[in-house]
Amino acid sequence: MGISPVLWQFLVHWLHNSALFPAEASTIAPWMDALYFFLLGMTLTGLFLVGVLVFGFSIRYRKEKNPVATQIEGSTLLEATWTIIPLAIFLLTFVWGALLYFRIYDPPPNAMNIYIVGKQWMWKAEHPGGQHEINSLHVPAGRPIQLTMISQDVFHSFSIPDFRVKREVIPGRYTTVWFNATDPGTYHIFCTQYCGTQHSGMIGEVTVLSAPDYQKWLAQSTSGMSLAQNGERLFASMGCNACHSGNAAARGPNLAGVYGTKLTLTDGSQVQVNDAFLRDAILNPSQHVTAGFAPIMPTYQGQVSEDGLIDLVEYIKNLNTNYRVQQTLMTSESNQAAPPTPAGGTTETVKP
Amino acid sequence: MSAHTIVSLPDQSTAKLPKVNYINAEQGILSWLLTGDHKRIAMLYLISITFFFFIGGAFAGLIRFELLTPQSDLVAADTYNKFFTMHGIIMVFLFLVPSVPATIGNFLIPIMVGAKDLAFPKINLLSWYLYVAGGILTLAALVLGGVDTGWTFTTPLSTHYLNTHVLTAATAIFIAGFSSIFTGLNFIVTIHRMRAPGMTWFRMPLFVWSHYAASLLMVLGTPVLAIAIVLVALERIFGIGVFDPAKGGDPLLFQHLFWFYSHPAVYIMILPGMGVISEVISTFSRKRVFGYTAVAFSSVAIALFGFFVWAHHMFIMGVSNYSALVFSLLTMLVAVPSAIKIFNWAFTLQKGSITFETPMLYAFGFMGLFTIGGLTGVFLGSLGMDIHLTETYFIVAHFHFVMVGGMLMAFLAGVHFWWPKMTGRMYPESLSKLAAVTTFIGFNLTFLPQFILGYMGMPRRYAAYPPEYQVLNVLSTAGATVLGVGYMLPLLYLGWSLKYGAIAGNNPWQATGLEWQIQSPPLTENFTETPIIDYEAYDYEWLEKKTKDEVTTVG
Amino acid sequence: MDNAIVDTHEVHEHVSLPQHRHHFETEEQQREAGSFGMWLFLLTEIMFFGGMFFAYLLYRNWYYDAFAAASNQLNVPMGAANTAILITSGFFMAIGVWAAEMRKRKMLVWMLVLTTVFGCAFIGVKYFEYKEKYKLHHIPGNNFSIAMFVSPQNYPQYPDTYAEKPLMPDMAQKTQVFFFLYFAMTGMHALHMIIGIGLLFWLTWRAWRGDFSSGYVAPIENFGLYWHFVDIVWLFLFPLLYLINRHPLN
Amino acid sequence: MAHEEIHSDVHTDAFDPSNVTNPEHAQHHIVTPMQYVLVYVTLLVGTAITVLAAYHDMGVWNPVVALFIACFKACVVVLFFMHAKYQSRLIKMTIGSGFFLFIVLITMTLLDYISRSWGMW
Repeated sequence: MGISPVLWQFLVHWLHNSALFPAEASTIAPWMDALYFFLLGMTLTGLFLVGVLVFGFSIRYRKEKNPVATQIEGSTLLEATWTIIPLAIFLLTFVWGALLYFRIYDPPPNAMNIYIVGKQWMWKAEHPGGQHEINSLHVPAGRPIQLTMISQDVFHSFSIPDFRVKREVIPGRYTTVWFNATDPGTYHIFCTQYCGTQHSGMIGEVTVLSAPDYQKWLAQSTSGMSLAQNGERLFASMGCNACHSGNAAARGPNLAGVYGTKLTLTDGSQVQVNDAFLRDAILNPSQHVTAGFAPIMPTYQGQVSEDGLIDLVEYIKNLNTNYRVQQTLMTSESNQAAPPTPAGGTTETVKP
Repeated sequence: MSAHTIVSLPDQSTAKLPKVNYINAEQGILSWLLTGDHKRIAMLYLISITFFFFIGGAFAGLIRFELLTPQSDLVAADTYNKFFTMHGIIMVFLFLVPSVPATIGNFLIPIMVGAKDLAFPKINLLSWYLYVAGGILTLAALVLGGVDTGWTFTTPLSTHYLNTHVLTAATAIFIAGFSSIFTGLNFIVTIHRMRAPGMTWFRMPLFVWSHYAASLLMVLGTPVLAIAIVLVALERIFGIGVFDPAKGGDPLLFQHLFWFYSHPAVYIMILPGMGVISEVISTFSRKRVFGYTAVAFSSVAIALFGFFVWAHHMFIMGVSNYSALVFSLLTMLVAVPSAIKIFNWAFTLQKGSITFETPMLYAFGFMGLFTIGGLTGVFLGSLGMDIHLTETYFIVAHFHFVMVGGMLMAFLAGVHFWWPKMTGRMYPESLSKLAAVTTFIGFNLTFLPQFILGYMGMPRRYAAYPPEYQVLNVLSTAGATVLGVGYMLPLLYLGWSLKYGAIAGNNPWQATGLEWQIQSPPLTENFTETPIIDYEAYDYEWLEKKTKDEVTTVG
Repeated sequence: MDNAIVDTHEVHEHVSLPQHRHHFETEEQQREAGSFGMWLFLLTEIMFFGGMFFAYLLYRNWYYDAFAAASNQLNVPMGAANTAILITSGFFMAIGVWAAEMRKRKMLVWMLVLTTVFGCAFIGVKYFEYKEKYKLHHIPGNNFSIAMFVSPQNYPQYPDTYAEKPLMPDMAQKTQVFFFLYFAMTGMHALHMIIGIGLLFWLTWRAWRGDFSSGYVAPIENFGLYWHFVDIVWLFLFPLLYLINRHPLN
Repeated sequence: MAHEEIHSDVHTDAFDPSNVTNPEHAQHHIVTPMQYVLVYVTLLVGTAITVLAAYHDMGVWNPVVALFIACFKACVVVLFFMHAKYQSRLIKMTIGSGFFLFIVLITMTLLDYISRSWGMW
């Protein structure tokens, strides 16, 4: 053979390292693939049908065989057939796709929450325990993980193809996606929404660890302060506790245990207190005034970074009593006074 | 007449081009630049569109060469971003949107309805000048240093984060948009008001029907793009914040306005192509199009439903889940008329008397590729599947299957089919068949691997990519090379045929359309006397009788 | 901008030519084609303004307080006067079309002149409104100031604003969105007016020359359609921008 | 000249199949100045009512009333000043389709914005 062994080795190596199908590394992946193969089957069937018709007729009725054409007006029956059958298949696809969509975008209530901040051109992951990562994400296998994501500048899109999940990361708004990784390993993270010059450099790796490895990793990479503790410090340094003190005479509403409840606003509307509401209420307070309170809160637009907002949200989320808020008010050196959080760094919402 | 072909050319030793026709009716460059004749304007368009097609194609080539290796080593990332932006802007706004309507449509719509010209010849000329102005501005943006917004101008990236020539490109698109509005407006008025006596709606060729539907989209959709672009420009200049979340705006509003045009825009691009396919398939199978009314109404249905589905471009971008549901459902509905068309074309072949000239080969190519392109669109319209596939190479491949595999094939089918009418001369048959086959092979080699890449998750608009995607990218680049050759060939031999092609005569294909009953190339006013239409479209028995009558009269 | 080209040619098409263009079978066909074309063009205009109307609708619902406060800063007497002026201008235009149909040359010229005068008056009033906004730093951009909405009590010379409740700064910031839409919408409208006035000068000259006194009315008719359409846009802009939440008069 | 007959005031049916070159045409109709004056007065009165209504607190009805009056005025202008009342069905459909699509743009987009606040599900 004329192929040089070096070239041959190169070719083999090259082909060996190429892929034709993504790994199925999350619980959702098989479901996505099932729909994919169904649709693939539909496409191939359609193509086959059209191919058979075109080639069949072309051979059967080519001019040599059939010199004179027979004029046919049409057929209502046939028209109805190829209107109704494709419509039925497409509607089936619609239902199937919709079910999958809500499976992917409706996180289970016990999911462990990790925050993602996208900015040109990197991903920052913030674990509740205070572990920060850039362009990488460590998650435990076999446990639903919810990502709460926001962008600091332009549209990004957080995509993990091997998990078959993706969601746009939007400036000014939290979006969420969830997955349950099955196999330990590393997988690609891509930014799939064009976001400027280094768009193709906005990539990272998600590392799926087994539960014990994950605990080890958590312990190794902690920065000492959990998100909630950071939030507490921010809360104090910006003077939030002056109004949101939880006292009966306080000028701001009591924040302890507010997360997850339904609030009535001054305009009479009822809202669910979630991450997005808390963030908005900090930035645009006048649109989120709790009934019975005066609209006196200033806006913090431009004063807190998205990371800071995440800290605050995480803090308020986990605020069960006002004891510490009031403690902080009395002791000026709040951060020293903060006792360490419970071991493991996980918060109440993420208990499996 | 041979058994393999329906081509019947006049005796080449005696045949001559008609002494007077629209090409030589007036002389001099000014007579072209100031013409009101729809056929001359069509030729002006054809030349300028071809020019921009090859510029856009050159960028496609550069993109593919950059993607030959996983690193961004041919060009830096910012240059690559400018490449794909230029490729997108030029191909979408300066090639695909005007491709068939402004060239073939411009040439044929008045003739097909039996009119002397479009209703507003000067507006038609104006629309060409606007197109050229838009083209020049695009080139200016390119020469001055390029734009890197992507053709979608996503806010707030395009408004606050890029320092390239966004405004120049935006102005170019704004102006080119008006060019397209005027073409559409002219077509609608012509089709409504200028039909010859007896040319009822259901005697019109399907080519006219599909152009009518596309024109509606042009007239109604394009202004919304215009306002979206104006708002982007204002936001960029004054920084007021309609699309800036920091100031209370909603970046998604831009997406809504942009896709309100840009989704119907893909129907603007494909519908005229479908019109071409109807004509070609009917002619080369000597048969009336199966289910004429169904095909006609499916064009209108596509135009109508086309306006209700735009948010399927934003399923993962933060639209509410409820509206995602509604738009996904409507998207499924819009897929049906396309399926109807495909099956009707296939059944047109049944019991026909089929020959395989070049336009027919392109039409077959269209049917195959459009079937794939259309059905992969269902993947993307299906909510859950869209999550994984959108913004990857899958969507790139889908779009190119519809637009390049569909529209460009149809465009080439049309150009070959009506070339004898436009120029009076035939193109070389065997070379053109070679080109058709080359294009088909090159196309599949280029874009089929991209489906696989897309499912593996390779994101679009990446200058560099992980090495495991390289094999498929190399295949794709190889295919692009073949495709490039396939597109260069027609440029060469069609140019050649202008001087050396066989004289075509009035009706080389023995087709029934009104345009084939007049001389080639036609007179400036198309008809010597106003035609009275007393037959249906695609009535081959009528044609046979007419030919027989002529022979008897002459004999 | 392009609209200038657009409109010029739309009318130009039917005007600069001898009455009957060779490619139309009959004059009637030509006339109806022309007016149908004009209507289709107005259709695109509806969609063009439609985008901005939607933006208005959305942000008005999101930031109602800011929109109400900012809207109250606009000058209702001037706006109302402008509405009347524009209606009057449109009325003269309509009479002008009638005069052309009746082949009354002198009357047509007078009507066109009156249409122009009232059109210019509209632009003049608009100029004073814009000037006031400039003085108060209400033009969006770097010089934009929310002072008037955060502390209206400092502005006793503006009674409508003075009576307002002060806005929180975060909401007051959103008045910029209102003023942007105000300037974008009225500006786009004024641009259409200016183009129309330019065309009016030209049409008046041609009418004076006698071009439209022999039964050839298509240019006047089609321009009339355009002019009335611009009126209609204002008929919506006025209540939407000026009258969001006026307080009852005491 | 031959075209002069066209301007007669005779009403005929908008659809005339015998007119082969242009079956969709409508007889040209001239609106009298008296009608214009009536329309003009109506429009001025409408403007006055809009302004007055704005100064009365009607709660949610304020914008509704304002828009209703604006729509009414716009209809009057379209029908009489723009002669749409006397135009062919084609022109009427054209006008209708413009507003239809405008409504489509607004409702379908609002569908997204309104339902966003309905929560995740």
